[in-house]
Amino acid sequence: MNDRNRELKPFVEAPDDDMIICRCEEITKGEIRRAVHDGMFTLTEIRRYLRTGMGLCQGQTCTKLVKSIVARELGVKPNALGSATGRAPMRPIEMQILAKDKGE
Amino acid sequence: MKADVVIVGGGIMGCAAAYNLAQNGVSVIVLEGSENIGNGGSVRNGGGVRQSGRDPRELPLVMYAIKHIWPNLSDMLDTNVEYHQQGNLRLGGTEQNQKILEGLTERAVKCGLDVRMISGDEAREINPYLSDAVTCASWCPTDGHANPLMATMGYYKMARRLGAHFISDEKIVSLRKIKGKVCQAISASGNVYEGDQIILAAGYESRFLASTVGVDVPMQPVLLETLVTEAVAPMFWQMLGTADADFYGHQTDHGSFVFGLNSGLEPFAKPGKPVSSSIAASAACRGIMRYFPSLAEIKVVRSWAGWIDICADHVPVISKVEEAPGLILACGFSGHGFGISPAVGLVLAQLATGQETAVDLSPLRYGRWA
Amino acid sequence: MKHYDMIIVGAGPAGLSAAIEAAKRGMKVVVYDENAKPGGQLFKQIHKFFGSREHYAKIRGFQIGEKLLAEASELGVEVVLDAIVIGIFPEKEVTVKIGEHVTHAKGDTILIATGASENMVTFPGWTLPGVIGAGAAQTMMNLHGVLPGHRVLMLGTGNVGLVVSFQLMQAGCEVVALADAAPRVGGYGVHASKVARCGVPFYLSHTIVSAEGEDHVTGVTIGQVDANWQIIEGSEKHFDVDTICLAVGLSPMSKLCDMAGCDMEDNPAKAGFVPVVDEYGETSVSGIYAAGDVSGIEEASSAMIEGRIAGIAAAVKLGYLSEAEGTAEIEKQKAALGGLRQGMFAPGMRGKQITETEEGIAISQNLLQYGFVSDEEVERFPGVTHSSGIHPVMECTQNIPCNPCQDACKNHCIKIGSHITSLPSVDPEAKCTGCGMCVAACSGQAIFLVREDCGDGTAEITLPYEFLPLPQKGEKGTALSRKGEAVCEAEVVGVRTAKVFDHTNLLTMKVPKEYAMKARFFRKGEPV
Amino acid sequence: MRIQEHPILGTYEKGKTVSFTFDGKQLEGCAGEPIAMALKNAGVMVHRYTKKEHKPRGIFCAIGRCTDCVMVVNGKPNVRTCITPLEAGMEVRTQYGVSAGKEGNAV
Repeated sequence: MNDRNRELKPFVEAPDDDMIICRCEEITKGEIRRAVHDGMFTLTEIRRYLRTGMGLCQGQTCTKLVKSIVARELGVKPNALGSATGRAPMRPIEMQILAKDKGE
Repeated sequence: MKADVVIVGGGIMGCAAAYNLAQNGVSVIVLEGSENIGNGGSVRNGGGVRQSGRDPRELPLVMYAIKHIWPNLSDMLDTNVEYHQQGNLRLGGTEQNQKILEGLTERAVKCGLDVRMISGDEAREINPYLSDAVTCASWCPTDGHANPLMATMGYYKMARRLGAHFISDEKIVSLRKIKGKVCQAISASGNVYEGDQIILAAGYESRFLASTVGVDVPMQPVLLETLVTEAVAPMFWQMLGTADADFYGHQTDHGSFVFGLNSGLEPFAKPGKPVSSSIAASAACRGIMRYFPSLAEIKVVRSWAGWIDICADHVPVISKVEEAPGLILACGFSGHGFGISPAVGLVLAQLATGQETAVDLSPLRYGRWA
Repeated sequence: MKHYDMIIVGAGPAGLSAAIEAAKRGMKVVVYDENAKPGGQLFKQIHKFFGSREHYAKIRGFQIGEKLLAEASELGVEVVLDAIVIGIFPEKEVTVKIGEHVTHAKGDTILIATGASENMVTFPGWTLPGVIGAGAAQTMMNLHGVLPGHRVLMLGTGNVGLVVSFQLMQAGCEVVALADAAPRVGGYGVHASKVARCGVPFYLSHTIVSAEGEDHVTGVTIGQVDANWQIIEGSEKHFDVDTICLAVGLSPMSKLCDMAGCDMEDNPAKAGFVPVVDEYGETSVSGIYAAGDVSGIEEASSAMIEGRIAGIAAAVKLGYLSEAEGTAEIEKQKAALGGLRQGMFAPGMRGKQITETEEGIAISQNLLQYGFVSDEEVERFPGVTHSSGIHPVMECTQNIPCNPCQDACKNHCIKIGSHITSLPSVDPEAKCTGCGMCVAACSGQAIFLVREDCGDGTAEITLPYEFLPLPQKGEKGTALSRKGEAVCEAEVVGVRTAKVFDHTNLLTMKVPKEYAMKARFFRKGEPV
Repeated sequence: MRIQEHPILGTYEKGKTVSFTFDGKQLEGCAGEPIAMALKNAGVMVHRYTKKEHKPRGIFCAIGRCTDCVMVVNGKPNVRTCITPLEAGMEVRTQYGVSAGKEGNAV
């Protein structure tokens, strides 16, 4: 049970809020922190709301960084947050290559 | 825990209803069974905000939403929902396609919708990336698309700001009548949530929950699959569909394309966690490239699947239930709920507070199958 | 659709080892790898590996990769390169992009051996060109022969940071410093020492304040951190660099396991999000295995054994090997794995602070803080003794699973015993002939041959030397201390190279005898 | 920037020298090596400028995962230069946002 009304520490601007965390989508630490205060309590919600980890690299670099920021903001351990789901394709694939695939 | 209204299901319908209720000062609890708000079709769909091609019974809802809510939704929710109203092209390439499209168009015109048949060349004028394989299309200039993730999370964010109480990871397993009135939702862990009204907006799961108070909605789960591409420079803003319904989608503000797929295997997917099939994306790419050869080199970066709740007659149930007072059903959206969701949120709040609804819901009433 | 007994994703140490074991039992095996070269990270590892002989100790990583690949090919394993696994779908169906085509294959078993990805840290300027992962540096210099930069700052003193720093110098870069936010060096002390003695300063409890540059890195500032990881004002140090290398740990690359429907856990002891596996590496999905870094970050040597176990277990599962035979073989592998998981750097020791060795000797604090053992501290370790003639001095001060030095000495001067993590000691009865086999065999480059008094006021020190250009006999230069500081003039009196040394040259230098236990490296050029 | 001789690895096996262009300028590299290596050798550090903040990016992971090194190659944007083999005559361009033109950025 995850009560979305639970009290978080008040949002205080931090000097490194403009630090880029998700390199592909250029999402900053401040944006992630604000999203948590707006109720985005899971990595999946953060990803859906901010697009962290949804760029070309699909979260190869930022997943762990985002996790630690969200965990800190929520006051929980990073490993309590789980992970966003792994999805195909594992690497970007051109449509024309997929299109040739007849299941063989 | 108590509130005026308890909403079971934290998808876009539940969130939108919560937003409308909270805005009117009604206390509301939203219960989501999974970890994430908006975990079902709400965030897995193609983002269409269409009137064309819609069943006349739910057309009033979407027309209301497009006229009164969608254009202002970003401001209302303090979230860019990326709404674009630049028309919907439903593409055809065969005579049979043309017949399908003409049928749909004729039906929509009867309902007062501005939609018409156009030739392949006219379609290419609207969207120069279309191939010669397109020989006809239906064109509805007031249709459009939005970002389902942003709309869902935006409704959630705003409802929460207005005081709606959201609880996720709280799977409701039964509803309960007290003295003839449905007023309790009970979770797997035994927590009891009490409300004057219970809105059931839990997708296909609604069927099992409704049956705990003796109500059944004839629906079945069907898998839908979606893919998203890398971002490219802006090409076009229309919503796209096809007469064959093999794909639908659009380019997002971000530059990526989101396409819903239909490989034909979806009705036979195994129950359980929604899982993509190994060939659906490939089949969709063939369909997309036939009409949009210039997308051939664009890369697919992610695909996903989700369950939709197909109602027996393909339109939702948005209704109070005579034999179960206190219960409000909002399920069976049949894969086209996103476009109407802002209107559904509004009418659900109106139903729950005893107001007259913004549109006539009688065609979507419970028990209409008799 | 193709069909295999076992589909392996990842041709690294775990994947290839599993393929070998499975193919040995008659299984039809395919290995897919997205890279153009097989071997995973092994092909970028140019240092000699630790461990025991059966764990490929003292063989360089890339050579282990070649051996595994040759063995797998001989056994009929199909290794497909440039093969990108798109996904694992129900019923163990794998889709792979090979060249411009997508192929579908089904496996009765699947092994996911996708390895790890690098962790990153953020600081102002971390997205500038010139800030790279340590793996990127390795790829550039060791695979492609391109220098990552001229002047490099390394962040991270784990084994990756230490090993890559050394490799950067071998490739011809200048490493200006190593920094680490942790208060202690994280990797093997011997790896640190070989970097420190080249003159690279270590800044522990330091992190990057910012990277400077408009379009690419032109400098970096580091600063000391307090107990709350905040920079202490006034502690900043600036370096002109063109490259900042990040080596701040690895995370399992386990997305594919998640997609395949395996139960996952976020386990800090395994350094991240990993599939839950049983003792054979089998995940919650029957017939899908995971081995190597993807199921928990460890050394490549452990990954190889995990792979072997999974390969044998799969053979048993599919009836290619009887349960009894399989169990016996797996027990053997488990015992070996147990051996590797001992010592100060064992997975179970993560985060624990160690104060003394298994032998009860206080560990070198200087090593943990500055990357080298102080002249005073080194004397208390059993490998460091004094005698009149030439003798080995083994500056091996931490319990790590490694014993090639013991086998290297034909005269049995060096003793480790049966416990692989014990510190080496010198047998005072045995006679050192100065053959240098131990110097070349030590993966940590921690063994020196010392003649403390040549009778003419000088001493001779033989040290491992893996740089170019190789100094010539008669060349005069400078002797450096363990800290890498110039201590005295030195003359090269011998340079030995031999195939058996495998590119570890033995350089013998003559120094004044009072520096016999102080001088540990030779720098070409102007004497002090 | 090429390592002529390595103390452990000796000399490197490289493909034959070929010409390619970078933003119209003629450069040389070894056929078959990643485009990024040829650029690195030529001293090119900036592969692209980002979409939102227009910040420079270059090689970061060098193994095709981080996608920071993408460029427009033969007209195709988002090509991971660290794993795409160099071919004679390739046209490599700095990527701005998601395309080769500074003006062509998505919203």
